[in-house]
Order: sequence, then structure tokens, then C-alpha cells
Amino acid sequence: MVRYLYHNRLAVDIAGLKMKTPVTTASGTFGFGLEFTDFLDLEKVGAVTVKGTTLAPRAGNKGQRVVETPSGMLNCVGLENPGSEYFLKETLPKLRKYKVPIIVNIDASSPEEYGELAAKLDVKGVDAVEINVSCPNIKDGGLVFGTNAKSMAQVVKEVKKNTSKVVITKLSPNVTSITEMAKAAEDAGTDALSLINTLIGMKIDIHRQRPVLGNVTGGLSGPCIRPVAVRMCYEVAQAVKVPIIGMGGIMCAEDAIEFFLAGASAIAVGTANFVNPAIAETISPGILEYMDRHNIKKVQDMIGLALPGRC
Amino acid sequence: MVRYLYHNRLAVDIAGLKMKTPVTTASGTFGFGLEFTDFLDLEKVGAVTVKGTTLAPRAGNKGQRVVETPSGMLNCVGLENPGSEYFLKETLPKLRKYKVPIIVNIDASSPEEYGELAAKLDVKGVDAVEINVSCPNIKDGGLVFGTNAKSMAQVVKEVKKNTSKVVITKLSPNVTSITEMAKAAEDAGTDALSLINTLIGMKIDIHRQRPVLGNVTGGLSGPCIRPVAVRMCYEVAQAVKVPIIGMGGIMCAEDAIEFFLAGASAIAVGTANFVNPAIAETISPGILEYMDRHNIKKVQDMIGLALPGRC
Amino acid sequence: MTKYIEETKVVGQRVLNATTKQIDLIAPRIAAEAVPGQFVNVQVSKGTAPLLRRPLGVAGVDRNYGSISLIYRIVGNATNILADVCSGDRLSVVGPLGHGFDRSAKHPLLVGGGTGLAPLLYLAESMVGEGIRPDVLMGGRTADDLFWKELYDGIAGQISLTTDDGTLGTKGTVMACLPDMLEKGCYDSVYVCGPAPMMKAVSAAVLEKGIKCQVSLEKYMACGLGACLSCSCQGIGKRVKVCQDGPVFRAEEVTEW
Amino acid sequence: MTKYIEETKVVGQRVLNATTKQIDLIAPRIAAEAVPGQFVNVQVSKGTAPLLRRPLGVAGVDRNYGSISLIYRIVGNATNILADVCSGDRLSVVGPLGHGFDRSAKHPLLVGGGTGLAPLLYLAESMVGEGIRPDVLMGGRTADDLFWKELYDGIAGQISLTTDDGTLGTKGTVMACLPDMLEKGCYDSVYVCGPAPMMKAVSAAVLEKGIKCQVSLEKYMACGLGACLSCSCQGIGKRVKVCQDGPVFRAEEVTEW
Ligand SMILES: Cc1cc2nc3c(=O)[nH]c(=O)nc-3n(C[C@H](O)[C@H](O)[C@H](O)COP(=O)(O)OP(=O)(O)OC[C@H]3O[C@@H](n4cnc5c(N)ncnc54)[C@H](O)[C@@H]3O)c2cc1C
Ligand SMILES: Cc1cc2nc3c(=O)[nH]c(=O)nc-3n(C[C@H](O)[C@H](O)[C@H](O)COP(=O)(O)OP(=O)(O)OC[C@H]3O[C@@H](n4cnc5c(N)ncnc54)[C@H](O)[C@@H]3O)c2cc1C
Ligand SMILES: Cc1cc2nc3c(=O)[nH]c(=O)nc-3n(C[C@H](O)[C@H](O)[C@H](O)COP(=O)(O)O)c2cc1C
Ligand SMILES: Cc1cc2nc3c(=O)[nH]c(=O)nc-3n(C[C@H](O)[C@H](O)[C@H](O)COP(=O)(O)O)c2cc1C
Ligand code: FES
Ligand code: FES
Repeated sequence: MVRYLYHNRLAVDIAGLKMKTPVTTASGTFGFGLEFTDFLDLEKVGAVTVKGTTLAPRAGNKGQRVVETPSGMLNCVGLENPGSEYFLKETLPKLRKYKVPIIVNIDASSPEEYGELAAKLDVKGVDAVEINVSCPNIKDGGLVFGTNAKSMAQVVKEVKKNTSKVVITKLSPNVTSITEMAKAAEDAGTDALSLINTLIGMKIDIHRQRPVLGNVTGGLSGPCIRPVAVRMCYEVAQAVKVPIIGMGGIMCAEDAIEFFLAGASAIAVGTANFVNPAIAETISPGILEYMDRHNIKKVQDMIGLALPGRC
Repeated sequence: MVRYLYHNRLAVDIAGLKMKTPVTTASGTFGFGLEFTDFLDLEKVGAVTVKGTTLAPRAGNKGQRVVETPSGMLNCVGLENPGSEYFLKETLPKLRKYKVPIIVNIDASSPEEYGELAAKLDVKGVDAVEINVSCPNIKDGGLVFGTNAKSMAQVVKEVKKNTSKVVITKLSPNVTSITEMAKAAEDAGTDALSLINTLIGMKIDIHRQRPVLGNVTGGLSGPCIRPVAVRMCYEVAQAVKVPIIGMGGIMCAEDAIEFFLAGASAIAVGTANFVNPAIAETISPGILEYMDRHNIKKVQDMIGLALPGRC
Repeated sequence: MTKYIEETKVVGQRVLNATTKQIDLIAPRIAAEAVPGQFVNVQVSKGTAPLLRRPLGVAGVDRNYGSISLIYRIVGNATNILADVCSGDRLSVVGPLGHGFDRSAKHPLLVGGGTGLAPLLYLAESMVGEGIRPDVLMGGRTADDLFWKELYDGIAGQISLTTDDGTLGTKGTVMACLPDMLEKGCYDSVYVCGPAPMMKAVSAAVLEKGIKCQVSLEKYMACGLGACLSCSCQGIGKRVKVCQDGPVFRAEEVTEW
Repeated sequence: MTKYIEETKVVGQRVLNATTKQIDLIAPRIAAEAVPGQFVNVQVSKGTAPLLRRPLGVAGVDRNYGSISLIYRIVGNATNILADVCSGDRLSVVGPLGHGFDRSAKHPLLVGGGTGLAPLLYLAESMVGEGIRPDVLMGGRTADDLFWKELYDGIAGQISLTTDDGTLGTKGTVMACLPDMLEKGCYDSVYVCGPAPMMKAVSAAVLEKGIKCQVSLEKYMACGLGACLSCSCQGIGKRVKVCQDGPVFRAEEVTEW
């Protein structure tokens, strides 16, 4: 099942970011990619999106950081990461040995800091930056920008100004209107959108009578949120022209296909990496099988097939 | 396990609505209550919240109306109901034979129509009205009022003006800030709040390459949304003084207790009625057992125990 | 008729063909009341996924033993889990649900396809109990689908078979045989259960002949109790719920297939 | 060391006490590489609930047979499902994960409680293979918790027991015996695995004596691979991941219990 290497039926181009397969990894669920090399060939992944990176190192949140929920999980890792300096010096050189595009997920606490970070990462070996304006787990920055169209637009503009790379804006689902946010990001110049980040949730330990997670609330991910993610993708695809990377609860090829039909040009696997660490590679053959069965020549041909007026 | 009948440890008072147990039924998941009398004693349910009722009969949406999702389900019933006239003439007299408070869930397409409906239902046998400003499945009304604080406040005021009953406002989770909506409802005079209604989601049939549901999108309910519901309850409880009826994915006594600890004064079981049609009665003994184990005298004593400053 | 939640005990499963199995459950209260055409709502997992119960028609009842039989096709998540259930396991079952067939026919014809033949099997057995041997017309895609013949042998009168590919019986759908049978059979009532297009075509042909016709509908269900309105559809001049007002309807009442 | 995803085959389960079971799995690639102190990540369901794999320490390895043993306490959703798994069933297992114990001790003492005694069992067996019989100090709430003694009999040197209620061995926690044992035992290394309060108390006492001490930590884990940072905590001057840099740490490295 490595047919897809020999032709480009699975290849997609996200605003200039060329991916051999339409599958990337959701930030924060695939480390820096290197943790998974025992299980898959990184070069067969469309692109590796690495853990959210900040200018300075962050220790993240204290206390319990993850808990399982029905068909999902909550996390409040809180953007723990070794900082951009370390990433550029230690991690990127190792990653660059693989022929796979690298998307760096970035987070900061002001538009200017986002810009500074984007400038710092505007180096060879980084192919795109993904603006995380939607992390629910930190106090400074994060979700503030993700729920306010104006602030988000500022961030997008700063980043665009400071990088030559493809700029992807990652949207939060914790808003009244995701299309409004999507349009604001598009107007501000983003090259692509990715969605969705996690829904804010919490769990209470009824025996200790207190929240389970150290940070009280956390981000809900996994198959439980897929219906919300597909719906948002379907809505945004009708509202913008820029390409969409769809994610949220994708566990197998069939789930991925829902997102293509809803208008996504590529997809990301997140929580599923924890369940099946080989999934970022093995999902592509499944997509190809589906395409064969439905006489679909190229991935592009199935993008948006379920949108109004097309089905 | 009928101890709770012999004392009032489980009794709660929701802004004047006296419930023998803190358990009601989520609107639309328990019909008019009469469908469940083979499985439980309606008089052991705290209150029966009936299916969403409109002035005139509604046929609801065409096509497939429900589909299962990971640990949940989507529905787009679309407020099918026989109308207020029929409810008052045919259903209410049957329901009134049981000694159980009746909460009527109401829906309309303008503040005035909400008022008219509330006035019509201001009769003996109806104990409270629950304003559904959050139905995601109909085009006129519904969610329009649920995502805009001003419009919602208008609806609440109209209803309050036209009824002598306890007024409960049911909040939609599909908003950026549920606390803002909660406060707007409180300021407009609602006696209590209930939350959450369903999250908007969808599923695509990848073989037919079109949305599964007749109405394209539907409301996501069941255990998958519980983390979001608990979080919203926890947030709203800190923002308002009026009592809260918590719901969203409650499947057993343990789940219910999460909501009490998060600040709810009563809870509703929804999707769980489909899985276990006796649950609206059998969950109360489980709550009592927990109270015994934790030396909690009355339900009231555990409300909000997990809120900041209390745990 | 009272509905029950029974914690049934699995007494056995048997393989009928590559994708179809029969499961027998000890469910004395449901067995005592279920009539042909009714269904039950089965919980295949105590966890949250799959979450909802699944509706399955009652394919047989043993009142002495207090057991019911269900015949199901393995099509998805829940039926795959059901297929792995072992004797001695417990399954929570709600039933009996819905309304059964009007069984007043003297010369009945049963027409079925796929798992639609499950409720018709119980119907046939109950007719035999009253001294009537119904004729049966069954259709399938291929010979393998018609393992049903053996289940009906000894109960039914004349059994007619059709397959889409001609590997067994007459080649074609049941419509290849039906007109001729209606002509010669002097049936006073036809009972149909199968895929919607089959039921639609059969109903039209039967009603045209002025013969009574009942069909058993399938709709995606959540509660099975008339409470959630998942299965509601337009009847004649009123809304009907398939789970409560059906699943059996007089063919002329059906406006949406 | 390479990590694998193995579709293992269950060869047997046995009951150790009312809430504890041992499961043996054919997992040749993991068996070939796993060292004491490492763990595996087990998927108990192919469905979405429970969703995440569950980490379990390797309690034994049979290299000839290509099997590994896990000993687990039934505490929740996943372990309840695991307890119902039958011989012949398949379980997807990822491993071996994390770093094992430094086994350079000449006079080791193993101190454990609860399922912490599982990884220590494999450690003891491997020491015996190298001609060393470790002494073992084990604590439990009550006599029933100390079925472990039989598992260690014949492998361990001297076994000391404590129970909170005094129903077996010395009454109290392991701290009731430890000081005396450290005094008399001339141990050069202590290996601790059990509840956090036990590990904290034991470490403090051992380090005070200037004896080497290793502990095996437990943190809620999602990936087990160092990717998700669920299990990250503060080490000395740097962040460490329990799943990757541990679960075994030198006691003096641990700053959060
Ligand atoms: C009144 C009634 C009686 C039925 N009797 C039988 C029977 O005797 N034998 C038999 O094999 N099947 C019968 N069915 C169909 C059976 O309910 C479905 O095949 C089963 O629910 C599929 O579950 P799944 O999880 O395996 O498949 P899924 O993966 O959930 O879905 C596979 C297909 O089954 C259908 N389906 C799934 N869930 C439901 C539901 N809750 N209600 C209705 N349809 C659903 C869907 O259309 C879907 O396309 C009956 C259905 C109804 C409504
Ligand atoms: C490295 C490591 C090795 C372990 N080795 C063993 C062992 O050999 N034997 C054994 O019985 N147990 C062991 N555990 C604990 C075991 O992982 C949990 O008991 C198990 O995951 C519980 O799953 P559950 O669904 O049954 O319980 P749940 O209902 O999910 O939870 C019950 C309790 O188990 C803990 N837990 C649940 N999931 C996880 C997780 N993913 N990671 C860590 N803790 C969790 C929680 O603290 C919770 O309070 C180990 C844990 C770790 C981290
Ligand atoms: C443990 C964990 C850590 C995450 N960290 C980040 C992050 O650093 N930056 C980010 O943009 N999203 C982060 N996410 C969100 C995911 O990238 C993804 O948007 C979300 O989990 C939905 O996809 P899924 O359901 O497939 O996991 C994280 C998710 C998880 C589960
Ligand atoms: C089939 C179905 C119909 C519903 N109809 C209504 C309704 O008429 N009015 C309303 O306010 N909420 C309605 N709801 C929402 C529920 O009352 C409840 O808010 C939601 O399902 C979350 O609770 P649960 O997860 O326990 O089901 C409906 C939910 C379902 C599943
Ligand atoms: S399935 Fe709920 S009303 Fe029919
Ligand atoms: S469990 Fe994911 S980093 Fe340790």
C-alpha cells in the first residue's frame, strides 16, 4: 500500500505549501515528529506540524494535565515548550534531515510578539507557520486573540509582515460565529486556515470535589468533537476562498474523507496519534482506496463535494 | 431505594418551583412524560420538562433526523410538536393526573410570539416555562435569540410580562461567552437558567457524499458534550445569582453530581432517556448514596462545592 | 401492552450466512407479550460508544422457554459488537415496541427481502398456530441471501424465490413473480417487509388488485418509544411515529417511502 | 531501543485477588527488548470509548515464548474491560516504553506497594538471572493485598511484609520496618515503586542513609512517547517527561511527588 508514492493523486498544494499527501499532524499531538520515527516514515507524512512554540521556553501548567472523557480527552498542557531558540538550534536541524515540510505552530502574548517570533522562524527548513490564536490553556494571549476578530486580524497582519513563509491561521471553535473569524483572518491576509482547535471543557473529581485538571479547564479533543469540527469546516468552506486544513477527531481514512467532502484541502490527525502512533502514515492508503472505489482521480476532485449546490 | 420519598434531603426549590428530587427531564428527550410510565413512576421525577411547544403545530424537518456520533448523537427534529392548543386540550389534562411539576419548553419566532405563547400557557397545571432560545434546528427564531444577548433579553422580558409562572431561560452553548448570555438573561428578569442546549454539528455520508441529516446540521447531545456542559455550568454559576438547571450528557448519578458540584441546583437527563428509559427515576437513589458516603445532608449543601474559593 | 426493560441472558447465537446471525435471549416478560411485527431495542454496550440502542424485529418467540429470537445483519458498529456476544452474556432489551400486524387474513401472502424476512418469520409461525400456512415470496441479490428458505420450510405453504442474479429461483426482483401470484393465488391479504423500493413496488401492485396490504417500515430511531420524534413522518392527514404508530402500517397510509 | 505497535494475542489471564489480575500476551518484539522498569501502552477497545491506551508496567517477560506479563488492578473503565478479555483475543500494545532501572546493585532492596510490585517483580527476576536475590519489603492495607508474596517466593531473598491493619506482617506502613532494615541490611541500592506518599517517605529515609535510591513514577499519560507533554514535570534544572525520561528516576531528581 505505498502506491501513493509513485504518483501524485494524493498531492495537495496549500497556498504554496506542497504536500505529498493531504495529511499533516495536529500541533501538540505529534511532538516534533522525531518521537514517531519508530512507527512511521516521516517522509510519507504530508507535512509535520510541530508542538506550539513560543519565543521563550514555557513550563506549562501544573497538576494533572490530561483526563479521558467519553470518546475524547481534555488537556491543559499549557504550551509547555523549550522555546524558539532551542527549537532552531536543537530540533530543526534533526528534523531537516527528513524530506518533509515543517509547519511551526506559534503562540505569543501580543501581535508584536507574534511578529517577532515569525521573523525568528523565517529560516530555511521552516515551510509554514501556523498561528495559534486559539489555545484555551494559557492566560496571556492564546484564546484572547482567537475569539475577537479584530485582535486576531492584528496578529495575522503582524505575522504576514514578518515572514516569507506560508501563513496558516488556526481558528478556535469557542466562538459564536466561526465564519466571521475565518473571514477576518482571510481579510487580514492569511494564506490558509486550519480548524478546529479544542473546545473548552472540564471535568470534576466528584470524590475530591474539585476540578480534575490542574488548570481547571482544558481543551476537548478526539472523536467526540468531530461533528462540531465537520460542521465548522463546512461553514467556513462556504465563506472563504483560502484553503482549509481540517481537523478534530479524525481517527481513520473515513473520518478524513468527511472533512474533504466538507471543503478541507488537507487534514490533520491529532489525538489519534496517541491511539495509533502510525496513523499519520497509514491514513493515506485508506484515502486512496476510497478514491479508487469512487472513481476520484485526485484529492482535489473530492474537496467540497458535500457543499450546498454540489451534492 | 425509595428512601428519598420519606424525607426531603433531595428536595430543591428552583425560584419557587418545588421539586421532590433535583432531577428533571431535558426537553425533547422525554416526550410529554406519558411515554415513559411503563418504566418509571412520574411522581418520583422532580419535574417533567416536556417537548418544545410552539403556538401552532409544526411538522419538523424532513429526511433523516438523528444519527449516532462518538459517544453522542445529532438530531434535527426541528421542533415538531402538535402546537399549544393541542397540548392544553389533550396532553395537559392527562399529565395533570400525576403529582409532578410540569415545565413547558416554549419556542417562537419573535419576542411578541414568545409572550403570546407564555400567556396561553399561564394556566393551572403548568408550573414553569422554559424559554428555548437555543434550538439550532429551525430557521425562524430559535438560535437567533440564543446567540444575541439583546434579542434574548427581549424575549425574556416579554415572557416574564405574560406569565405568572417560574421562567427558566435555556442557554445555547454555541456562543463565545456563555456568561455574557447568562447575565443578560438574569438582568432581563429570568427566574432561573438551564444549560446547555445542543452544540451544532454535522455528519457527512461519505458514500452518498452528502450530509446525513435532512436539515444538514443538527444538535449534538449525549456524553460527548458533558465536559463542555460542566465547564459552562461552572462559569455561569460564578457569574449569576439565579439557580441553574444543569444538563448535557448526564448518564448516571456520578455525572449528575459533577453538575451539582459545578454549581447547578438541579439537573436534567436528556439523551440518557433513550438508553435507559427509567433513568429519570433511578438516578436519584444514586445521588442519595453519594450524599450518604460524603456526609452531605441535603442536595443544597453540595451545590457549587467545586467552585473557586470553595475547594 | 406494557413495555419492559429486561436484562436478558443470551442463550445462543447461530450463523445464518456470512453477514447474518440469529441470537436467542431469555426475556420472559417480552416473550409473553410480543406479537408479530413488533420490535425490541437492544443495548449492545454498557459504555458510551455505541450509545443508542438498536431496533431489531422479533423473529420468533418461545413462550414456554420465555425466549425471543432476533435475526440481524452485521452492517455497522453495533451489529458487529452484537455478533461477538456469547452465551451467558447479558443484554439489556427494551420491548415489546410498536404495533404488530393485523392477522385477520385467511389466505395470506408474505413478501420479504433481507432482514425484512425476520418479522415475517414470526408472523408465519403465529399463523401456523392458527391453522393457516401462508405462502411466501422472498427475494435476494444472490442464492446466499436466501438461507431464509430453510427457516420457513415446514411453516410456510408455497415458497417462491427470486434472485437478482438468477442463482436461485426466478431471476429478477420479487416483482418478477408477484403479478402472476396475485393473479392465481386468491390472496385476501399481503404482508410486506423489506427494502423500501421493494415495499413501494409491491404495495402498489397489491393495492391495485384491491387486496389488503400491510407494510413494515424502517426509520432511524433513537428512543423507540414515541418520545423523540426521530422517526416521525407524514401519514394521511396527520403525523405518525414509526416506532409507536407502526412499524406496521396499512400500505395506503404510507405517503413517504 | 525500538518501540513497536504489536497486535498481541492473549494467552491467558489469572486472578490474583479480588481486584487484581495478570494477563499474558504474545508480543515477541516487545518481549525481546523490554527491560525491568519499562512499561507498555495497551489499547483495550477498538472503539472510541475508552479512547486512550493505558500504561501498564512490564511485570515479566518470557523470551523463549515471546510473551510478556502485565499485572493490573481493576480500577476503572479500561481495566474493567481488560479483565473481561479472553484467551485468543487480540490486544494492540505499544512498547517497550520509557527507561528501566539501573541494575548495577550488588545488595539491592526492593520496596513496593500495590501494583508498584508489578515492575519490581520483573526486576527481581532479572536480578536472579544475574545471581542476585534481592530482599523485598512490601506493604498493603490488609492481608489480601499481599498475594504478591507468593509471586516473589523463590525469587526474592528475605521478604518483609507490612499491613495497615496488622492482618499480616508488621502493623503499619513499610516505614514501620524500613529504618531497621536499612540499619541492618547493608544495602547498596533501594528500588521503590508504589503510591507517591510511600515513595516520598522511603526515598527520604534511604537518601538520608547515603544509599542509592531509584523510584518509578506514575503520571496520567496520553501518548507514552514523549510527544504530548501530559506527564511532564520539573526535574533538577530541566523539564522531564515521565514516559520518556522515566518512569524510573533517581530519587534525588524528583522535585514533585
Ligand atoms: C423497527 C426496526 C426494526 C428493525 N429490525 C431489524 C431486524 O430484524 N434485523 C436487522 O438486521 N435489522 C433490523 N433493523 C435495522 C437495524 O436497526 C440496523 O441495521 C442497526 O441499527 C444497525 O446498527 P449498526 O450500529 O450495526 O450500524 P450503523 O453503523 O449504526 O448503521 C448502519 C445502517 O443501519 C441503519 N441504522 C443504524 N442505527 C439505526 C437506528 N437506531 N434505527 C434505525 N436504523 C439504524 C442506518 O441506516 C445505517 O445506514 C430494524 C430497524 C428498525 C427501525
Ligand atoms: C508508567 C505507568 C505504569 C503503570 N503500571 C501499572 C501496572 O503495572 N499495573 C496497574 O495496575 N496500573 C499501572 N498503572 C496505572 C494504570 O495505568 C491505571 O490504573 C489505568 O490506566 C486505569 O485505567 P482505567 O480506565 O481502568 O481507570 P480510569 O477510570 O481511567 O482511572 C482510574 C485511575 O487511574 C489513573 N489513570 C487512568 N488513566 C491513566 C493514564 N492514561 N495514565 C496514568 N494514569 C491513569 C487515574 O489516576 C485514575 O484516577 C501505571 C501507570 C503508569 C503511568
Ligand atoms: C495534548 C494536546 C496538545 C495540543 N497542543 C496544541 C498546541 O500547542 N497548539 C495548537 O495549535 N493546538 C494544540 N492542540 C490542538 C490540536 O492541534 C487539535 O487542534 C485538536 O486536538 C483537535 O484535533 P483532534 O481531535 O484530532 O486531536 C493540542 C491538542 C492536544 C490533545
Ligand atoms: C432528540 C432531541 C430533541 C430535543 N428537543 C429539544 C427541544 O424541543 N427544546 C429544547 O430546549 N431542547 C431540546 N433538546 C435539547 C435537550 O433538551 C438537551 O438540552 C440536550 O440534549 C443536552 O442534554 P443531553 O446531552 O443530556 O441530551 C433536544 C435534544 C434531543 C436529543
Ligand atoms: S424513535 Fe423516538 S419517536 Fe420514534
Ligand atoms: S505521556 Fe505524552 S509526553 Fe509523556
